[in-house]
Amino acid sequence: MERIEHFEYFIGPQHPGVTGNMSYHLWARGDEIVKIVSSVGYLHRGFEKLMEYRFWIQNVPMVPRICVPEPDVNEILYAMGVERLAGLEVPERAQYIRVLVLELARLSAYLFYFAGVAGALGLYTIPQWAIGDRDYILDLFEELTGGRVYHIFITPGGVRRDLPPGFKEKVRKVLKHLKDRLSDYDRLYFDNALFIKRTKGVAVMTKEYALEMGVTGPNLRATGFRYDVRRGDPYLVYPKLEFDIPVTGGGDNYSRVMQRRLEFEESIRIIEQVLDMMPEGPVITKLPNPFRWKIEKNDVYVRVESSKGEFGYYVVSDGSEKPRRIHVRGPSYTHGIQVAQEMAVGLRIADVPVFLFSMDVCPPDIER
Amino acid sequence: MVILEFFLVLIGITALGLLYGGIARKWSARIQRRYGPPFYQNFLDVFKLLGKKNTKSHGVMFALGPVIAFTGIILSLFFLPLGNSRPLLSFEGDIFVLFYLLVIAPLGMALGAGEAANPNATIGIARGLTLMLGYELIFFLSAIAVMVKFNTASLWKIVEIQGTFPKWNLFPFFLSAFAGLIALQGMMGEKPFDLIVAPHEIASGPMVEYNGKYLGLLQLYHAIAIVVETGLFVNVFLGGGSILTFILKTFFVFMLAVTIDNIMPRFRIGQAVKFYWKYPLIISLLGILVVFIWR
Amino acid sequence: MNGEMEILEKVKKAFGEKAETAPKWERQSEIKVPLELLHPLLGYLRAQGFGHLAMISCVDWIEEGEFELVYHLWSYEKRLHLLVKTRIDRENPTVETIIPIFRIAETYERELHEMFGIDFPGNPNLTPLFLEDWDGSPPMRRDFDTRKYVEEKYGMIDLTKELWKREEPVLEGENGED
Amino acid sequence: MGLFRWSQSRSLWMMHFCTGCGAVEMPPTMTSRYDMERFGIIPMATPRQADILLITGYLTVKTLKRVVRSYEQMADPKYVIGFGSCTINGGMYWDSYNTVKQLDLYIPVDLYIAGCMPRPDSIIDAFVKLREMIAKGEANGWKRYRENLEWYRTNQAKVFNVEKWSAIEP
Amino acid sequence: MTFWVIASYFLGGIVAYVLARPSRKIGAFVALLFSIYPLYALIPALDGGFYLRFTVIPYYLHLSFRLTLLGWFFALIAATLYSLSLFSAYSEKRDSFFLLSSMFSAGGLMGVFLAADYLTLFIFFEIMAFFSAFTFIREHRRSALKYIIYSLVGSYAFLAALLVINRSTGSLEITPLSGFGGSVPAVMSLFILAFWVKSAVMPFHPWAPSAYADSPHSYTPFFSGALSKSGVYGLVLAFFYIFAGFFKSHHAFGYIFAWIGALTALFAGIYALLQDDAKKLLAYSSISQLGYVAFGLGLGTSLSITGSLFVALGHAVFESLLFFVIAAVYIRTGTTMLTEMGGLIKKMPISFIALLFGIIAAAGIPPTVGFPGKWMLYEAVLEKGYPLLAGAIFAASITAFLYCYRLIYSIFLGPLKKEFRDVREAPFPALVPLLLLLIPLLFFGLFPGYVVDVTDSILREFGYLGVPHTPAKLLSGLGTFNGLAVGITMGAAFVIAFLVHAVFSRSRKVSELNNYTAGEVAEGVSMHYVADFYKFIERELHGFLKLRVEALFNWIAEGIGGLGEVLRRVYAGDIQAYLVYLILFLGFLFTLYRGVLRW
Repeated sequence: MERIEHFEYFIGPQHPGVTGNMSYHLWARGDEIVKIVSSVGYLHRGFEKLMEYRFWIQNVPMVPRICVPEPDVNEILYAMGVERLAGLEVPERAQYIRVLVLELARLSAYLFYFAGVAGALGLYTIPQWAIGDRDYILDLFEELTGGRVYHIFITPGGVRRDLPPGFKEKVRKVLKHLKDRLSDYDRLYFDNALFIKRTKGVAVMTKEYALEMGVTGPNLRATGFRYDVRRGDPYLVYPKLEFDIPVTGGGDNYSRVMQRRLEFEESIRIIEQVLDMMPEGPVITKLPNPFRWKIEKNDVYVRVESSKGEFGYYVVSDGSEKPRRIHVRGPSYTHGIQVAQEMAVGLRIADVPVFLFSMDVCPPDIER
Repeated sequence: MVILEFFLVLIGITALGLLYGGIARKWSARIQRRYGPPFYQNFLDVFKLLGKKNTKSHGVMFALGPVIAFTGIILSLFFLPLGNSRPLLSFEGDIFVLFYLLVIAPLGMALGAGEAANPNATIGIARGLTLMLGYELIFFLSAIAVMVKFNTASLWKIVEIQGTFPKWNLFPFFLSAFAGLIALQGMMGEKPFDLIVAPHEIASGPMVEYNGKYLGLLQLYHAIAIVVETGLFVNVFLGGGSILTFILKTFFVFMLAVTIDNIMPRFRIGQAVKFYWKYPLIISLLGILVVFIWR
Repeated sequence: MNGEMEILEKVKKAFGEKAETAPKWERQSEIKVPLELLHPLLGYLRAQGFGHLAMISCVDWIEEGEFELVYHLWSYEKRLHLLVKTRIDRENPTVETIIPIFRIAETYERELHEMFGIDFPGNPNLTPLFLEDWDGSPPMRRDFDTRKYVEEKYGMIDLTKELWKREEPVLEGENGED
Repeated sequence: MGLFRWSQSRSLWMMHFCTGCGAVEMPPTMTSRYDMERFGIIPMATPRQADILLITGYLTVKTLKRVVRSYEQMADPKYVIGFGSCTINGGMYWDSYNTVKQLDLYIPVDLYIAGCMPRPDSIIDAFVKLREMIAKGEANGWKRYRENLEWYRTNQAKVFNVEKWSAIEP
Repeated sequence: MTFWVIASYFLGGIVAYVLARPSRKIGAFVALLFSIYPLYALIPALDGGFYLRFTVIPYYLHLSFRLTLLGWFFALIAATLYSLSLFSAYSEKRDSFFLLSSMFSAGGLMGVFLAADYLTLFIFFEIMAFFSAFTFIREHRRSALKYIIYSLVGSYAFLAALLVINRSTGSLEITPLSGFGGSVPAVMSLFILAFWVKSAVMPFHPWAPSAYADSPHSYTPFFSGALSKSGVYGLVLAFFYIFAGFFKSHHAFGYIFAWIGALTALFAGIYALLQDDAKKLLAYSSISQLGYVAFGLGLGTSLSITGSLFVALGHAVFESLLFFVIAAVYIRTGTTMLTEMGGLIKKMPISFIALLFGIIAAAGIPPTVGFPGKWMLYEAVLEKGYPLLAGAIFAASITAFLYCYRLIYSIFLGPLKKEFRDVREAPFPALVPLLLLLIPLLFFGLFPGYVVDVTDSILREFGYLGVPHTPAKLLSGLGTFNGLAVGITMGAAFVIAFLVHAVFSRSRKVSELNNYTAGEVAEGVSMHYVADFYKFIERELHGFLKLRVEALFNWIAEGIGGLGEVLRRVYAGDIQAYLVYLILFLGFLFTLYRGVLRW
């Protein structure tokens, strides 16, 4: 008579507990997880194959569709990759605007993150507030680039258009609003005794394990390792800006959330500096005729600090007018599959969604 | 005549429950800086669910589950005094009967959801029953303090003894009332004790396989359950006064619970039970101690 | 730049002529190495502090009939990125797995196995990662024509042809006005 | 039966299934700024309780299999809304080997919304349009699905590379 | 006539033993016939009453029996349960040795209930204990020995109390002792110990879970339902008849015993939650029910005694019903482990309905027999004004909901296991006890008054005034409980709910695979949540669960084992050593004789 040792259940593609369209097959005994297998591929559109069939400039509208919560990271990566290979020079003002767009995208991604974790914990007021505040940033994007989520604003050679008049004051007003809202978030969310009791000491990740498993970005800093691509492998004008890299160091769900909370303030500081230091000048360099624009055979790996971790493009050109190969490295590539499969074992059933949301696993940038 | 009066009470309480649900959704929408649905939204939801076609069922017990749940909650309506109107079936010791009747409904739903053979449903039920180990005990201890003081176990007599405003049980038995309020939060399944139907963890728990008409029945059960549970608390601690004041009092107690529901995340089930055995237990025991010293 | 040169010298000294090293971009340089030297080089670099394996890319040079595997290594201390490149035959590509050196490589190799058909003996979990019951050849190879595959599987969409008779008009007509 | 149809149009429960990239516009539609709950639409965790299935953008073969399974677990009457051009003719991924080009071949779609990721206000406009269609009794995609089930099954089997495919009972 | 009430069991046992050799079915059938006669004889015996003096060995051994009301009450329960268990044994095709030992144990039990003097009581107490152990000594030696050792300790204490009483009152008759010598508490506790162990109340319960779990499945209902009642019978006799004077005057003793009963109910309930074996779960649940009985006896008011007798009757009805269902399931599936079953509702609907009513009664929900007893206990504890006791009892009854649901879910609900694809409903003889027990379960729930008639006359015998009642209503000091009214209203409410359910569209049965698995396929996925059902409670109570009273007894057992080791070395077996010891011993006696007499 075969004894039933455990039961299986799914946090599948159709489940509020998963951060996008991914599925986890879990074996549990009582309320403790015994084994977990993640399965991806629900959003695989084969970007890299499609990009090989398109000209260099045709890929620009294609690229932001890779990662939905933070599309600008892909735009800047593709632009930097092509600029390095083609040897284009980007004007100073365009670089400042790019940093402005990137940091605004990071703020909206972090607000999305706070909404996700709070939703998994059951505090439904915070998702309403956070996504409501995120909409202010989307309005700014809409005014600057014409699109709420997919901006297609950063193109190789610079930025599509200059800041509309009065845009800087609008950004400052939104930043001031976000800073005031932070105190409300602290009282209701970050200092909520129940939030701390539910997340402290859950799914603890050590620094060595994170480094070995290729965990990057806020999740790595949450384990106490002070490293940020904007300082480690600087790009655009980040060396000129002064901002520090906060580290919480607990390695558990709580410190991952607080890590993003501290970086939220850092990004606001960066944007304020960018707005003040932005020089005048052109915003884009002339691109050759796209149909005959050939880039000689070369390859480069560019990386950027996205809200989820280190996002990298490996662009290879073979002298034709179409890229030979573009390999996209999303940060959740390691977080969502191997790290989740090893870290989630031993967790309670109630903590698995909270852990997934706190790791900010974004399925589209795993499978592209 | 009694049958007619009972049907009136049944329909009235169901409408009241659905109304409370609608207003609660509007109230929490306001807290979340948005407008929220019209107050009669719950009525529409129930009508839509009852109008659904080819509802899928997993067997006889699955179909009977919501029916038993509905029976249990109608039964407890018999014993609940509404304001100063004497309940249809009131006799000595009916608080104990009421406590046991309040268990029939979750048991019926649990049996039905068990037949659905879905682990999500069963984890929800195991959590619900464990939580019951927490809040039922606290509510009983806080009610027993009142019962021992007035040396009666009839809900109706307790309501009569209290009379109008200044003589509510809330003031002499403040500690027991406070513990009862925390227990009420768990009994109604409001956050932070919203573990039974945690959508992110177990995909809406026991209701995972219920659709169409069964879900409509469960919504009706939930609506009446709100009024019955808050009514029980109101009768024991805030008794007396006309039906209108009874409605206002239950509405206020429910709104208090909904407000707390909006600002708290969920407990883990282990933490919830341990919480119940720590602070509320001590508070209710102190409440009983007060009764002894004061007698 | 000096950190970079010093590392490249070390590699040159350790692995001799077969490893051609060349600085490429700021904080990024390239090491080409034949297949048999790959594992010792990766082990050596790991010891030197290149702990972060960003990813393993594969470029399909169909004209030369070869796959080019690129191992991206990054060192947090030296702030230097290395592209370790090696060439493998395109017909039956097999590369020994590097899980003993970098445990995270299991997912990367799984993807390469599915997308390019490269076999990694020693990798315990080469199950399909993105595609489910896939019948075509590995999709990312240059010789796989995605447009022909789409034509044959989904049928190019020709909206003019009425697919099947519908009772009520779908888009145009009275309820499609606004 | 008018009461039921009126209540069906006023209280629609949406299945929580973000199938494509459009799903990032769902949170703003649900939350305080656009607040679709004003129309009685709340996200529900399981297909059993849901009435609307939103196909938000492109649909890979692997997700299509789950979508059809969830669609068949929903109780009638059920409605499907397709977001963007990806559900009509494959949109930007017209030549991708892994995405489905025309959604209508596999599950009946009642309503399409234009926009490569439609904005929240156009989503809400679609919900209002769906309300009118339900009130008028036109949104009967589920009847079409039940009547020519065989036709849908053969299309699905073709995409999943099997000769005979049934969603739930193997 | 009354002689045959007891003798028919022993005679039946021998005849069944002989007949069962060739074919077990005939043996079981004959045993069944012999067990029905006492049932038939007992019912009208109430008015006649009888006194019988029966000499086995002239001048030395006289057995005397007398029919008291209390004895009749428990004897009737035991007889019905035993004949029902033989029905189930018939379909389990038990062997001859089992039939003999179970018939003898039933006979012993009858003797205990009808005994007139202490000696008969003691002798039949021993017969019952030994033969009930013999029913399962061959398969499970360890638990049987454990059971025998515990009951032996009890019976020797009882023997000591017997001798002391005999020495002081000169006669062996069971009569109330008035104005007894100084050491009443000592004698009383010795006297009670035997019955305390038998009724498996907390400190002396460790034998019960293993004994109930390992005894043959058809015998356990009788074992737990009726044999434990002998303990209750003894306690009632001791508290309210023999040592009535002492008990009435010393309230503290009753209060402590009430607390012991309440804590037994609570802790046994918590242990019951965490068991993986259905039999062990039900064993702890029956200990918990007996905790209620002990609690009622401890309180000592007439209402609480009636309540505890009612709970004793209820326990006999629904606990044995639950054990019978487990026996029926065992016949078909061959296992009683909760983690090896699932989804049997589809194959064994009648057993499911029986178990459903059983757990409703076990949880004490109104229309069933479980509730009136509990109601009376609550009323009694409220009259006496002990809120904490009421809280403990209520907590115990909440644990009943938890382990009842775990029982019915793990066996009957959830997905059907592959092995049980072709399981049929249990055979008819195994179903008879289920259906027959449903009748009292509902009847006494709706009309508790009939039971209270009997218990009132018992109480009047002990000098307590009974509980005023009518057939349907119970009137406690504070108010009335109308069983019938609650039953009718529940029926009406069910009709209303069913109408609401039936009015709307028909539902379609769906295969087990058509289940919510977040879009994945449910084929070949084990979806039965049954292992470690209440792990979160276990985790919270971990510290508390460690201190088990069994550890204390095991420690004592080791101590005795060590002592035995020393003795073994002393009796090394060579003659010279014995001589030396003999001389030493005589010397010791001599000095004792000389020394003691002087002072």
